[in-house]
Amino acid sequence: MSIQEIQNEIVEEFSLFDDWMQRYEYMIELGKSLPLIEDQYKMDENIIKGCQSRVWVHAELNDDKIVFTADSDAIITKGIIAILIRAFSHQHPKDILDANTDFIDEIGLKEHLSPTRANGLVSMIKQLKMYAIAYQTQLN
Amino acid sequence: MSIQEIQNEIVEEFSLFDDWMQRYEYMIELGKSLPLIEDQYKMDENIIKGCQSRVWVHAELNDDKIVFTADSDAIITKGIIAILIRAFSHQHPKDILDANTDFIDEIGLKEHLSPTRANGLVSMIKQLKMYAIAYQTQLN
Amino acid sequence: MGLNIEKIRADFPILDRKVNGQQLAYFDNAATSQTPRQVINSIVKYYETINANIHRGVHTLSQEATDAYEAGREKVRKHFNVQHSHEIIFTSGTTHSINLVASGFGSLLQKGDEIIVSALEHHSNIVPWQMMCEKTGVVLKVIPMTLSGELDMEKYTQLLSAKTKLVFVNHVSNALGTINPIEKIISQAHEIGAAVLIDGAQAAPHIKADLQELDVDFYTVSAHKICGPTGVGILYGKEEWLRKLPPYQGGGEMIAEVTFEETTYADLPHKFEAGTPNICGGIAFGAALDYMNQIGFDKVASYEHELLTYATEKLLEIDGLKIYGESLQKTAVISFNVGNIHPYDIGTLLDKMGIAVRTGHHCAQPIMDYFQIPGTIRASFSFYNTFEEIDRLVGGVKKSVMMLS
Amino acid sequence: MGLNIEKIRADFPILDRKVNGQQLAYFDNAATSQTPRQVINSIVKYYETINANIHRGVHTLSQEATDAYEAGREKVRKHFNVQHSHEIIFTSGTTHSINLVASGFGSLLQKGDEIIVSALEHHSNIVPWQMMCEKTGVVLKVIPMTLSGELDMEKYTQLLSAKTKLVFVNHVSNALGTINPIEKIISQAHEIGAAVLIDGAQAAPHIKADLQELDVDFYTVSAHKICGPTGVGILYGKEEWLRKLPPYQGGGEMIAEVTFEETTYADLPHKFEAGTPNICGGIAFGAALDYMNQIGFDKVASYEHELLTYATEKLLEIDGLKIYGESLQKTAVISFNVGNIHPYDIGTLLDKMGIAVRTGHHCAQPIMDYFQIPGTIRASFSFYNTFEEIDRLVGGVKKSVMMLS
Ligand SMILES: Cc1ncc(COP(=O)(O)O)c(C=O)c1O
Ligand SMILES: Cc1ncc(COP(=O)(O)O)c(C=O)c1O
Repeated sequence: MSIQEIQNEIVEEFSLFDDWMQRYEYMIELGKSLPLIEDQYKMDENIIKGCQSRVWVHAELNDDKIVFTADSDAIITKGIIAILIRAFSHQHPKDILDANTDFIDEIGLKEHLSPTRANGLVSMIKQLKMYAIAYQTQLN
Repeated sequence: MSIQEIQNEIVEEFSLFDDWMQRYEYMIELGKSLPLIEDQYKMDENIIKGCQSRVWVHAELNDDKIVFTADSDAIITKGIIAILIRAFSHQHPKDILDANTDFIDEIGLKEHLSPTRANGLVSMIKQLKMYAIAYQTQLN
Repeated sequence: MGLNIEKIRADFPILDRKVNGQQLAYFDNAATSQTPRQVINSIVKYYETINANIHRGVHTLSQEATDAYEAGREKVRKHFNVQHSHEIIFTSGTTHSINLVASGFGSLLQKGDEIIVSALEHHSNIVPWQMMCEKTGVVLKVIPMTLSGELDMEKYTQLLSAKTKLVFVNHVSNALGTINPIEKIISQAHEIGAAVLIDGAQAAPHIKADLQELDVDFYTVSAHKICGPTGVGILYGKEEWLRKLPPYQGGGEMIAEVTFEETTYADLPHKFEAGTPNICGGIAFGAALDYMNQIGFDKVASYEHELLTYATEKLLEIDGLKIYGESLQKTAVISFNVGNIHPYDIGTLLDKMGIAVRTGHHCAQPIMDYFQIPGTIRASFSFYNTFEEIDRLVGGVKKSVMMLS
Repeated sequence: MGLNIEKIRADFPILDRKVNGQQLAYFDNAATSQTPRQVINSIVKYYETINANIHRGVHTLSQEATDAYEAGREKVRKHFNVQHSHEIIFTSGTTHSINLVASGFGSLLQKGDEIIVSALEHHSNIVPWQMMCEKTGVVLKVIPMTLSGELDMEKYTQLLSAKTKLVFVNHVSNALGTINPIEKIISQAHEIGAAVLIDGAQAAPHIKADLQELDVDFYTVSAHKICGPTGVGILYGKEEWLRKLPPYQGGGEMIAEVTFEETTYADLPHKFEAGTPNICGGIAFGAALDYMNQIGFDKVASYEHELLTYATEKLLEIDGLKIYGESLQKTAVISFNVGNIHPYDIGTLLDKMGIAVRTGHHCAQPIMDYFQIPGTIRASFSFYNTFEEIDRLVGGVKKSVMMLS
């Protein structure tokens, strides 16, 4: 599936919920299914700054596609990064770079989209795109 | 005349004027008649702080009474100190210490009575009273 | 006669706000207090009627602004029962106040001299001293804390020596709410000739300190924590100390004479107030003190204590909830965690319910390190909070824990 | 299309004021500008709806306050065409900004290094450097001025040498209004590898500086001089310089990690913003820039120039009136004396007529020493002043001179 298709899928899933509680409960559920980062990569260099909780992200190239794994000590943060990774993992670096992130707003997580937000969603997106740039350069 | 009597006299004189212009013109007039400090006393130690213009005051004891002389580089300030000196000069230290200065308000110069006022009227009064304290101690 | 909470709440426009569709319940008072309309009005009045640069101005606006600003200083003086108004230095807040003292003390101390901090401090009362120690070779000693979140006073006594020049401790801990025994800290320090700075940032909203009675050398306050505006605070210093300390910043107002060869400094308090100060801030700070005093600190303290007792009781009914800071001497602050749940998770869900708490290390990492936790959830109460709001908090925490488990 | 002065004046509630029974004519704009209701409203709105401590807060108010404060920073960035918003440091004003740089530079320079100031400076751009030189043995050199109140640029060129590390000059002189040739000052300094700080306090209300084009290393502004609130300002610094300078104050927000053994500092701009900042101030500063930009700096400058030309012409008709500062490049400031009359006398009488001017040395004693005068009367105009007000000023000066002669 393309990034856009996955994002549409996520938006559709979230549209089933009437209120924030159900949305958050689902996000927490997703957090629990996050493809976990291997312990060896859970090091300070992989921590994303700007988060009140700690978030580690690791990226590997597999068949010209980036595979992301991550972890966090806070469950909600884990849910957020899980949603991002579901949209961006196993994709070509170029597609990741081209993708927008409007779906975050559409699934009712707009409040997390401020660059100053303590959970650092914007920093996470930036970090994923940084990996994409790095691997894109490598592929060229 | 007692300090009170002189103050009453000054209040009476000022009551003849209808507006601030006449009052200030009279004050400037009084400034010109200020008993001038001798040049030898016009030194930094005699400058009163808190004034935007410079004011020098000198005090001497003559027959158990204090004689004040003063000068300033601004005419209005000279007028203000002239009024004060007229009320307080040639008086016993004790009487100077006991005297109040409500007449300043009554002659329409209330605006100068703030301790933060740039012309330092309050500092001047303080300085005159300081001299009175000093000479009072000397007389005891 | 207690407080008329309904009437008080009507003074705070922000309390009417909805957050995420819910009525706001504001429990982040230790970070910053809300602002009553009396204080907001004083700000509006300033800009609408007397705004001008102060000191040395001959025109009426400048004079009126100066008088109002100095009246603000006088209100602070009176509130804290300080002897001279020139012992009150207006600063931009507690952090600025402490940096002023730390920087100045650097030039009075020598390599090998010791200064004592407590383990319960806010970063603002740690980092300036570390910076000073790095420059000067002065040694920083730490009064340790106990599991209940109190200072180990025996260890304090042992740390004091002829080498000790200064002790700096907060009156109330922002992270835990502990009220420190500052009377004892001050008198013991004075016995060996050391000076004492008390960081009153967290105490000021709850305790009306009598600084002459305390005989403290320095005391600091931030207006924004005591119903005042942002960007202003004070440093109280005993006159003799303020004379000894060198000026901190250079600029307008703080000088007597300037030539390129030599500059002489102005008298107190101007020596430490370089540049155009936060004029409106000083005036509004005074209005905030008027407001608080009109309500009455005794009433505030006893009502807040009721809120604290009630909230503590109710929160402790929650399974796995642990409160950090169990001193009997506490302001109305509850720092807690539930099981292994990350404070950020609970804080985020509470916010969705309109309940504002602070989460994290509260700028007091050494305390978090001591308890080996990443942070806490901190609910800090004010006299405008209600028991109903606390019920919502307790319910909210329960709901969050359910969602997160 | 010129300015609609009537409409603009309606934005400033204070201009309706009576002073000593007369309509206020406010000509003390160089000391502090007046505040439009748009800015006052932004302050009220802050306290009524989003007041909270910023950064790291998970609750909505804290988030909204942070966003609004950072939006203020972004407005400043855009206004001055700065590359990165983290190159904008919020301070409590120009004096604070300059002290921050002076203190930091002290640790980068060595005994015998030279720094260059101009004879046209405000005390805030002299004293911090003197204090730094005293501590470090760095040598202070002075660009002299000419009788017309301009910098002697030949002498400046001669002062520059391999020893020169820093040049600091104001963009516009507060005492005389002279606009200094800062483009030249900057490029010549850069040629020999020296950095340049420009004190923009007096320029900001009149000139929209493009800091990237100027290629200046540091630039400072006070909000209260540009229709903003008291107690806030900015330091612009090139990223590379801000990284080189050590932190100035220690406290909350400016650290990454704190232990008693070691503390690491946070990233820009936080490294220089210790403690709770003037949150409301930063927001209202942004509102002030919005206001000014909506009016338009081109229009402001040309209208103020007309006021200056008119007032200069009319004032010079008065016998014995001498204007200090006769540069062709001037903002709308007239510093003058009449004969031997003390400026204080004229200022006092003007105040009785409702006319607000500043008198004295304007925190620029070296300039007064140069002209061998105790001070001047300074009338400084703003875009909300009118030709009628200038007529009143001229009439008032005439009347005062009559009374005083
Ligand atoms: C040229 C100049 N520099 C610096 C300052 C100091 O600014 P502030 O008092 O806002 O810190 C002023 C203010 O008068 C000024 O005119
Ligand atoms: C105990 C304590 N000290 C110092 C500070 C710093 O105060 P400010 O940020 O107002 O400078 C705070 C504020 O959180 C505090 O709680």
